[in-house]
Amino acid sequence: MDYSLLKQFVAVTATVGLYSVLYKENKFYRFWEHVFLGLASGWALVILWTDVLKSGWYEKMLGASAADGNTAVMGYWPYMFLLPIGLMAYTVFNKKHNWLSRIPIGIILGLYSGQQFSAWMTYYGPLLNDSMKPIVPNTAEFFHPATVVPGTVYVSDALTNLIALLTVISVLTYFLFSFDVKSKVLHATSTTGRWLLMIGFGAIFGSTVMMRFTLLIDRMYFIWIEFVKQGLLHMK
Amino acid sequence: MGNQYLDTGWFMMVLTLVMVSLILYNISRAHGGKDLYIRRISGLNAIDEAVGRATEMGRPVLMVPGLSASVNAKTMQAINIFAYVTRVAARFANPIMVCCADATVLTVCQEVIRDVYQQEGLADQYDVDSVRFISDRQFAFAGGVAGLILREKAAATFFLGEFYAESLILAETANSVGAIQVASSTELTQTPFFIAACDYVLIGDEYYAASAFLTRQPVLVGSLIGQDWCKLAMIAMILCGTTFNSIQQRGTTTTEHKEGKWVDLPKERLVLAKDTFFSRLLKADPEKNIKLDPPREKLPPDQLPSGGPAGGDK
Amino acid sequence: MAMDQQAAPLTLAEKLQSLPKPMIYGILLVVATIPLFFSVKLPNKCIDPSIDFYAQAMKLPDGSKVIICSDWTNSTRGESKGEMEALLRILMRKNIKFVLLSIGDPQAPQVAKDTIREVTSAEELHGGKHYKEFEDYVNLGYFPSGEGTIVSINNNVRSVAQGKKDFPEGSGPKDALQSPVFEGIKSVSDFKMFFLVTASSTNRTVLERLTNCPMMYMVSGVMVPENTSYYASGQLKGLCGGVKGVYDLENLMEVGINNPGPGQITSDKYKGESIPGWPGKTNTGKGTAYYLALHFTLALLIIAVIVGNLGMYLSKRRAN
Amino acid sequence: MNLFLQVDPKSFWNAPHGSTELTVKLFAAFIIGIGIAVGLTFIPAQLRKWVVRFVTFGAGLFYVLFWIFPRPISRAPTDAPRGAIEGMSFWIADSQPVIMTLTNVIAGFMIGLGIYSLLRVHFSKIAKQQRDWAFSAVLVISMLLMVTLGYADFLQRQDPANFGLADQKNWGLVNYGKDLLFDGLLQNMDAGMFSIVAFYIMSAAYRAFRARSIEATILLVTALIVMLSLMGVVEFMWSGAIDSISKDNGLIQSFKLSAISGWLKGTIQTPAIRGIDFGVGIGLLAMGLRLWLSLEKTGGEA
Repeated sequence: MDYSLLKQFVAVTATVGLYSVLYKENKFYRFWEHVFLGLASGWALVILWTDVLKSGWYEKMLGASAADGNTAVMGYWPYMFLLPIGLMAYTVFNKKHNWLSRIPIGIILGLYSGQQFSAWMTYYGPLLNDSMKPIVPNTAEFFHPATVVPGTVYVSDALTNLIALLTVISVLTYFLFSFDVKSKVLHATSTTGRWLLMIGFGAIFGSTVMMRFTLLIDRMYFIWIEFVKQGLLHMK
Repeated sequence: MGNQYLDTGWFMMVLTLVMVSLILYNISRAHGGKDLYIRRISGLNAIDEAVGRATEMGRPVLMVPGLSASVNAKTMQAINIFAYVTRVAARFANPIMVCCADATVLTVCQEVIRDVYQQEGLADQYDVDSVRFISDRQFAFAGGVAGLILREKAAATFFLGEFYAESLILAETANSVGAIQVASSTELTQTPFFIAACDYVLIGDEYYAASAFLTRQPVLVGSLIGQDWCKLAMIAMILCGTTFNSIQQRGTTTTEHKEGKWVDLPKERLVLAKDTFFSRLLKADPEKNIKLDPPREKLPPDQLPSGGPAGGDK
Repeated sequence: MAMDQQAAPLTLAEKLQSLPKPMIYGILLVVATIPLFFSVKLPNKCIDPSIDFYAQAMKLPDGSKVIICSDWTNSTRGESKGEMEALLRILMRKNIKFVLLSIGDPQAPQVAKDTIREVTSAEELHGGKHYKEFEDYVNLGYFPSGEGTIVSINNNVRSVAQGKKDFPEGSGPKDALQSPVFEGIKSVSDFKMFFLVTASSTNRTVLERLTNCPMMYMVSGVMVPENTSYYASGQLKGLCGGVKGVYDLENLMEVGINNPGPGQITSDKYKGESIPGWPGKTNTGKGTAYYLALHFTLALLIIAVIVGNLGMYLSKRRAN
Repeated sequence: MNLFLQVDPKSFWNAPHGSTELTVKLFAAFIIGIGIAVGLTFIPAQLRKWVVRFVTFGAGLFYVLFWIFPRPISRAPTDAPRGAIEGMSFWIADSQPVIMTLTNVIAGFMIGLGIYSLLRVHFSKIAKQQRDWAFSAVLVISMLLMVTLGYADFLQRQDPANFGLADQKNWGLVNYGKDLLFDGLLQNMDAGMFSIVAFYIMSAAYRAFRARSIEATILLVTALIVMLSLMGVVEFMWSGAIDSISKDNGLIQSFKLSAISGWLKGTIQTPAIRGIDFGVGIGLLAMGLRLWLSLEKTGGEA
């Protein structure tokens, strides 16, 4: 048995092991689940150094030399301060000093929250703009003709834009929390909002199903075509 | 000075600041002791019921704060809700389990959950292993949590936070052991799956409103009302923009805005969406070749960088 | 469960409403497998986002430079690999050099490189060029801090490649910035397009932060609705979503846009233009292989939903 | 000089690679860091909250400045700033590449906590020989194997002399072992677990997609239309039927499946999602603001 076939065999066994949970929880599944968890955390420890700390911290801290022995990149020693900061998190299991763990968390949360303002701005600007489509037609034609003149708002466009506008607004109204929904208009709008949401969710469901099934089909392709047909039976 | 904002436009910056001040103003208003109204959110009333049922059955309550790569606003919100759930569970002396997918989230959860037990005077009931790290790899995490749900027969499950494809693995597994489920994903694409498989789902913004509803902290209530004002402001802006655009797009134009300047068009044409006033306000057109006048001086030779991340545009 | 329910035999309505799960799963397994053994070319209608994607990619000048941000791994192989293959075929046939990087997963660069190797050797069979690492594409590897990296790309793309090593075939590591791909690149706007092939939330990371380069996304099926919104607002020049998008691209590569002939694909948006395809070359891949099975599984789901509702309707009628 | 500008020129904040100066400074930094951490433990309880607040605010302030402070324009790498304001804007632009790595590095140091929590649970199971302890042993063994082989493989590949390892012909036992564990098992288990979702979609849709209420019916019908439109064959036949009725009538033409589903997506789904998104965006903005200013009590009160 050559190596690639062995690799496929192992992979197929593991896949079947995980699939077995569909029938019921069993020891075979439990075995593969624990292998999976073990490998995953082992791998997390590997890439912690190889992909995060080594290039992002250690090498920058120590700098580098060029081939001729001169310094190519200066060592940046203040990075060393990050180690004690990170280590502070380990006080979390200590009853007395656990508050220190809030300092690294505070830094992470601070860096995150500081970015929210610019993120909001760049993200929502174009979306707001796109929600302001014209709702008054500038021609009497209803449907798009064969050649569309740029800038023309056909009646069907205007209607579509109007529905889209009402959708955005009624959904937004549905998410108003500090208003009493006893008001009839507000109640009607937010009920409509909920119905429109369901259309949105239905459409998401429909398109997601495609992906999930594709992944299953891909697994079946792997097991039956790549492993059984091409690997074991050597058929093209 | 204004030039520096050309890539984003000054208007969105002002708008962001307006939103921020609306929220801050309402927080200070709530601090002033005003009693402010928030409407009911149906999924949240189910929390007490779910924990109560878990107690009756003598089975654990399982909570998952999502799959975020490190603590952020989404996980903090989940943890705030879990603090409430834990409080209820602690009073009933019901076992809990929190499954984390990230070490920083684990740290915060440990801290918060222990605090809750201490505040309730039940510090001896707190089990360090009830808050555990499963894996930071998406599907290993899903497999591990699914295994836990099946073996521990969780009676109530709370999936709140950032969930991706694993949402349905968790929700269907919990459904198969008959758990009562409250769920919300900040990823809208997962919401329909939670709707299909869970008992109560917090949709979209309801998730961010939950902690205000549960705890009634003045800061949170005030902030929630501020958020409502922001949403009203956005509705007003959309309506205003639509009206403006509708009027403007009925006309024609002979000039257009290109790379920060007005240029004449060869022929008069209809106003396009990109020509409208609001479009230029919201999507500022970056001006390419800005000249600096007078030019900058050069750095002295001993301070010259030899390349590398010294940045700035171009 | 109530005991008496088990005692009494189930009526048809009840049976239809409570098919055992293992049975449903078993049927799904069979239905997803059998069509894979048959290769059938199904009729299709290309959607606009795919047509835009193809047209915009084809309009890139031959020999120009682009960035590919590849954020998928084997767990979404079924969709993302097909997308990546289609993208690479288009770029390689147009001799476009690219920078490869990933902000989504440490494993993504390796998976992408394997795909590049497969596609380039398949292309060579048809007289295509052999794409060499470092010469024709440069691999910057994985960047753990996605947000910051995209901000840096937007501000100063060279700073991102600073200090990164690439491994040309058959020799030791070299500085990525010395690669011909970075020749004449001063800022990100010197790249003609930013392609993101993703199955995770990096779509928003990029969308929020990259302003100086046009973008096109290739996303998994689940992300289509969300990204359609960005496509509609013009933030994305084109969008290829899921296996349907891949099947569209494979068809477009075969016949192009607005070219008369069998299986012609027309587009009003590109009226008067004719965008060529590559008939005769290997254009089909995972999209064509999986599309038939997808039909059967989708049909099965629809039938299951109908059966459940039929059962509910029957039992309601009995109750009345 | 800029603390966060890590490249040359030589300043107080950097030192040549491999020099004694660098070693001394690194050592001093570590001692000072630990010293500060120890010193913090003596801070009176009522001040602790303020330390955390201050740190959070400071960290957030950088990105707020990065956003709000004018950016340098047309800047060449050799340019000197033209005044205090531009000096600040240069400083911010130069610091960003360093600041952006902080989260990952700090979070990286914390991963040990996660592993500790995991091992604690499983080692205590093994030690007490509780139910399923053998599986815990499996977990620990696979983790050790992965770590050992992963690092061994990585170190081999680090050596520039080993560039031949890119070709499978030159592999040794370590490389095969790592490939089998990672590529053969871990990656395929990822894909396997992911594809399980397809089964769950099937059962969830079968169980929950019943036309019980108006909402459920709407959800069901939309999902069906979109799914049908994704099936090329159905779509093809449907549009064939529509075309056979009339090729020019705009009204009839818009009943094509792709037209309906496209219209649904464009007119209702996209705006609906956008509506939620606007709300969520504001929620996130408010939460970010509260976190930055440490306005809310984590954990909340009863």
